[in-house]
Amino acid sequence: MNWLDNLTEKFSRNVARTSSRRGFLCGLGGVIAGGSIMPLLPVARAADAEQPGPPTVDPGDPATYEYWRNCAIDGYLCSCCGGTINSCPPGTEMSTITWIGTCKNPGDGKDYIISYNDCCGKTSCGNCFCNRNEGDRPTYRPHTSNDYNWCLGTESTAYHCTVNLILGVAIK
Amino acid sequence: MNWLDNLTEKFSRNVARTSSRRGFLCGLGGVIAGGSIMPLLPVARAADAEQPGPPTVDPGDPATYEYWRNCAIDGYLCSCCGGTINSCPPGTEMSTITWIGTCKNPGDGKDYIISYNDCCGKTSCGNCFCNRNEGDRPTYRPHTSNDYNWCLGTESTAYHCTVNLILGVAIK
Amino acid sequence: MLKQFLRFMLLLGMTQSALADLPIDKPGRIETLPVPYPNDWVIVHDVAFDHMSVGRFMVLDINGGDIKDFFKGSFNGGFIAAFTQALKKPEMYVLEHYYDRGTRGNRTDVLTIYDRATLEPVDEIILDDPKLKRAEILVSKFVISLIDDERFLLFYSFTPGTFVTVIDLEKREVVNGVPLPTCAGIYPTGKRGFSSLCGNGSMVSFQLDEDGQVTEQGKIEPFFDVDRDALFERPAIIGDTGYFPSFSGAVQEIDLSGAAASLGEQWSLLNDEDREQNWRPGGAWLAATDSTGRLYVMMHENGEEGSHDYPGSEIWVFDPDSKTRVQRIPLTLPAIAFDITMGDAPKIVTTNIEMSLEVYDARSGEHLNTIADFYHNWPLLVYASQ
Amino acid sequence: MLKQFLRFMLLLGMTQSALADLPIDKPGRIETLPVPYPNDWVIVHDVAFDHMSVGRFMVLDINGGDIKDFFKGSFNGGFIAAFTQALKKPEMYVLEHYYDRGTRGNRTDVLTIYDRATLEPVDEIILDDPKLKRAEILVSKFVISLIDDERFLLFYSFTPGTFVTVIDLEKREVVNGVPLPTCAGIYPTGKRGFSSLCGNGSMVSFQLDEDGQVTEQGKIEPFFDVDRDALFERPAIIGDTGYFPSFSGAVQEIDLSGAAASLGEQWSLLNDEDREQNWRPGGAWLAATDSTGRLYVMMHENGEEGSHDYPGSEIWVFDPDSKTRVQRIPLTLPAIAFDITMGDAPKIVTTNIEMSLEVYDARSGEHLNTIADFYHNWPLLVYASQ
Repeated sequence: MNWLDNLTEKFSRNVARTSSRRGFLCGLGGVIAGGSIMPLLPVARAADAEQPGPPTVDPGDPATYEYWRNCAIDGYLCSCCGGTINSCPPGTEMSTITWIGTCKNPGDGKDYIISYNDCCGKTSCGNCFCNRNEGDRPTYRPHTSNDYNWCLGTESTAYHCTVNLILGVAIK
Repeated sequence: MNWLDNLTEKFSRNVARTSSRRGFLCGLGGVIAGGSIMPLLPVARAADAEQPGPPTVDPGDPATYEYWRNCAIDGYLCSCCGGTINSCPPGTEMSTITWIGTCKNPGDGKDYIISYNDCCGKTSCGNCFCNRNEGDRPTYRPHTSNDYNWCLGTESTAYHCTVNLILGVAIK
Repeated sequence: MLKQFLRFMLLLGMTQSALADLPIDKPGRIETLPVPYPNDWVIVHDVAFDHMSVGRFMVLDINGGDIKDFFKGSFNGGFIAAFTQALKKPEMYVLEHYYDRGTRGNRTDVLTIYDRATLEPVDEIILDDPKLKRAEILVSKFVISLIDDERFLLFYSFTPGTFVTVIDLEKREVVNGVPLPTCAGIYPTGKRGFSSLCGNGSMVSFQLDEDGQVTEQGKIEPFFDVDRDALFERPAIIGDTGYFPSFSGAVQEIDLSGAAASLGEQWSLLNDEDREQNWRPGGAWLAATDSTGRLYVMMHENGEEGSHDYPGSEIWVFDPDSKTRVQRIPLTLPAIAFDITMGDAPKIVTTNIEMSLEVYDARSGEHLNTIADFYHNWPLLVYASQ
Repeated sequence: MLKQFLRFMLLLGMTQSALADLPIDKPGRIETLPVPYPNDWVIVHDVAFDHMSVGRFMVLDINGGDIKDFFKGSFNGGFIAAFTQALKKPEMYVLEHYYDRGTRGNRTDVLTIYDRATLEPVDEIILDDPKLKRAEILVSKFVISLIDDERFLLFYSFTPGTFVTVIDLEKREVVNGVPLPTCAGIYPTGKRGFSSLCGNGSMVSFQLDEDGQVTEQGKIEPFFDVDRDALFERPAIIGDTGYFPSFSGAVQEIDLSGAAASLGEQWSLLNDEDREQNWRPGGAWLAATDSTGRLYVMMHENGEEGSHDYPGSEIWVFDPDSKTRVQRIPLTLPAIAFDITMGDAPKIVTTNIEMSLEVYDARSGEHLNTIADFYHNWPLLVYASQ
């Protein structure tokens, strides 16, 4: 889904109109210029984990606009809807047909292929609307277009929120 | 319908919080204390009309909270929805089963029996929500209770907006 | 935090090849909720007044710091649905209806049964008797009630004929429609019955048998003047006693323990000073209780005819035994509704006039939390989760 | 006004008995709208993004002073409906679907036909072929098109198989589903045909016979690079020519007059200075024309990869014959979509980033009006009323 990132504007007309028009508030996160890759809340996952092997890094707060995996998101973040970054809220169904983005993890510098899966079957979550369009292309190339309702192959096509799943590291 | 007169608050948090909590903004009208009966926009209807007989007065703007006939209204004013004070918007159906209020016309000093008829069959109009409860009583006395959805006897009971019709002058 | 940050800087210092790829995510994962819900979870009815066909109920953790912490899930309710929940089994009930073209076309009335853990509809009971269509009333919790150890679900029907419809939840079917005189409200009464307030200031009571049929009726002759000082139909029920506030600030106790309701004491929420300042009860939901049986009533100053729906600026706490006020809790923002969580650390959850929720310690009155960001919603009624 | 006021004071001075009772109102009155709608009326799609099952279309007079003046009526559209309107008969078409339990249950797809005067649904065509389910695309007007003098209605189907479904509006039935390669957009072409843009940068064209069956196909081999500089699928169509802006600010003309689309000239919206400032086209609806055939494109500064949906701060006006910019219209507030009214005094109507509408004189660029108070709505796409 697309072009709807201005809602918070409507409810915050007292917010300085000089703020960036490009990135819009998402949830309780702040407005971040699209190009910024500095993690706000660095979290070194593997450093706290117990399994052996080389560490991984996944910096940022998944419930914010600026989180790196959200680079082509367009909809409500399931993290704000009773789900998580990669799981749907209770009572919804995850779409198996998705659009794809390629997002750079600022923690390890790698480009990851991200699948944006819609969670479906309940009315819109309404929380943490985010729209970023890096790599988004028009509807005539569906698999990279976030303007479609991607609740497809599900019992109900009613859109609720969107998770993003790592499919792998992109081959340059 | 009831208790929903605070919506505009939500969208105007920068408005001074010291303003009256009793009367709430309705459409583009102002906040008026419930007891006020001074007409804001005096309109002497019959004075402009051509039929003979004694004149009538009906002061005020029907699309405002403070208009005298709205003394027990609870819902969206049809005047703001493509209808008028006494006619429904296109494509809706007027309920024939209603609740009743008694409102004083500040122009002639008479108490009128007002029937609040809901217009039904489309989704909520959403404009000019008004809630005043003079003479409103709990749901165990339905004919003077505005907490019900009064879209009854219509093909669809979906609520859209409310008109108010003069049924006659109240007998003291 | 500093420690984390140093670790992170350390990791950044490594060569990229020293960092493993993030793991591939498994598709299809769906969250479930713990049952029973913690005491500090509430269920909030978003009535969606301007999109009534698609209201919903939100399960919220009132301790949440921001929306991703407090939002646990949601389930739909069509057209100002009515809601109640079982405590002995993990079921929640939504009384709702749908049109096959959204707001027009053929209507289907249904009691939808949701599972508390999965928030999925697990069953539905079709309600097709045209004379028993439910009343759509925005803010009465007492349009729907569970009685008989949660076996029967009762709901108020208004077409504008008035009935109480009886659903047997074991048989999953409607077993009766009890005709009412001009009355409303369903207050559980006695072993397997209910009472309703009536338009002439009286109260009627009914007892049902195991098949949901009426076996006994009772009546309290008119005991209040609806024009001069109406009772709110939204009491707090503490034990077997209903505490019904009146528009002017009286409280009428009604004993609901017997086969028929009987009149209890009447007393006042107000002292002389309160009366001078015209304090009155009011709001969309204005009375509640807690695990210790105290009575909480939402109050506003400068009351007058028509002010019974005004937002409350304070919640007053009474000891119903001594009939004395034990506390005044000023609200950070005036509120239109509230409920109180169960357990040993009860909390007041209000819907304020900005349609945000606020959390107060019910003991100290301290303001604990604000739950905002309901951008396009109408989170009108709060239900403690158990 | 003073005269009226004096009259009123005079009336107040009379004894009450000298004033007649106000007349009793007749129940049951329903308004209707004038057909054709005046030039200054628009139809605005409230997509209700957070209550998608119940979006709607609002008929608005853009000269209105406040909401009671500008709001003329509304009709529903379920689940990001698609909308188009006939000009030769008073019909408007809403492509939508419904679930029998709101957002779940059995799905019914339908083309609902509304009467322009009464805003009542006068007919519907059930769409029950599972492989021809419509694409739900938030902001493309070209997912639905009328061709053949408004006899055939075409819509884009995506399941994710891609088809163009052909409805015969006279027979009121689906007569064909034309399979597409990976393409989208329905641009009326030739006598009774359409073209679509494709994922490999090509374009396909089809001509239909009187039964809606394909008689001719055409193709423009890949002519643009989707990765490097994609064409928006939302052109302005002026006469028989489609003007397709590209992400970077080029315009590709496509001749749609023949049986198959053919490539026209390519030119740039930008001069060197514009390029330096990184001006680009963008928005939810970013191109339109007026009765004199000028091309309007919404533009934003400091464009970059991913900025194609950014709100526009200006609308630039071009003479398509000379391919030169004739005007820059700065917007009072950045906008995400716009359309232009027909007639001799065209007006630009934008949806600004506060979800209010703004009206500008399309000739002078002067700001004329703001239409606000869409409290809980998403008035996303503007349609000139004819």
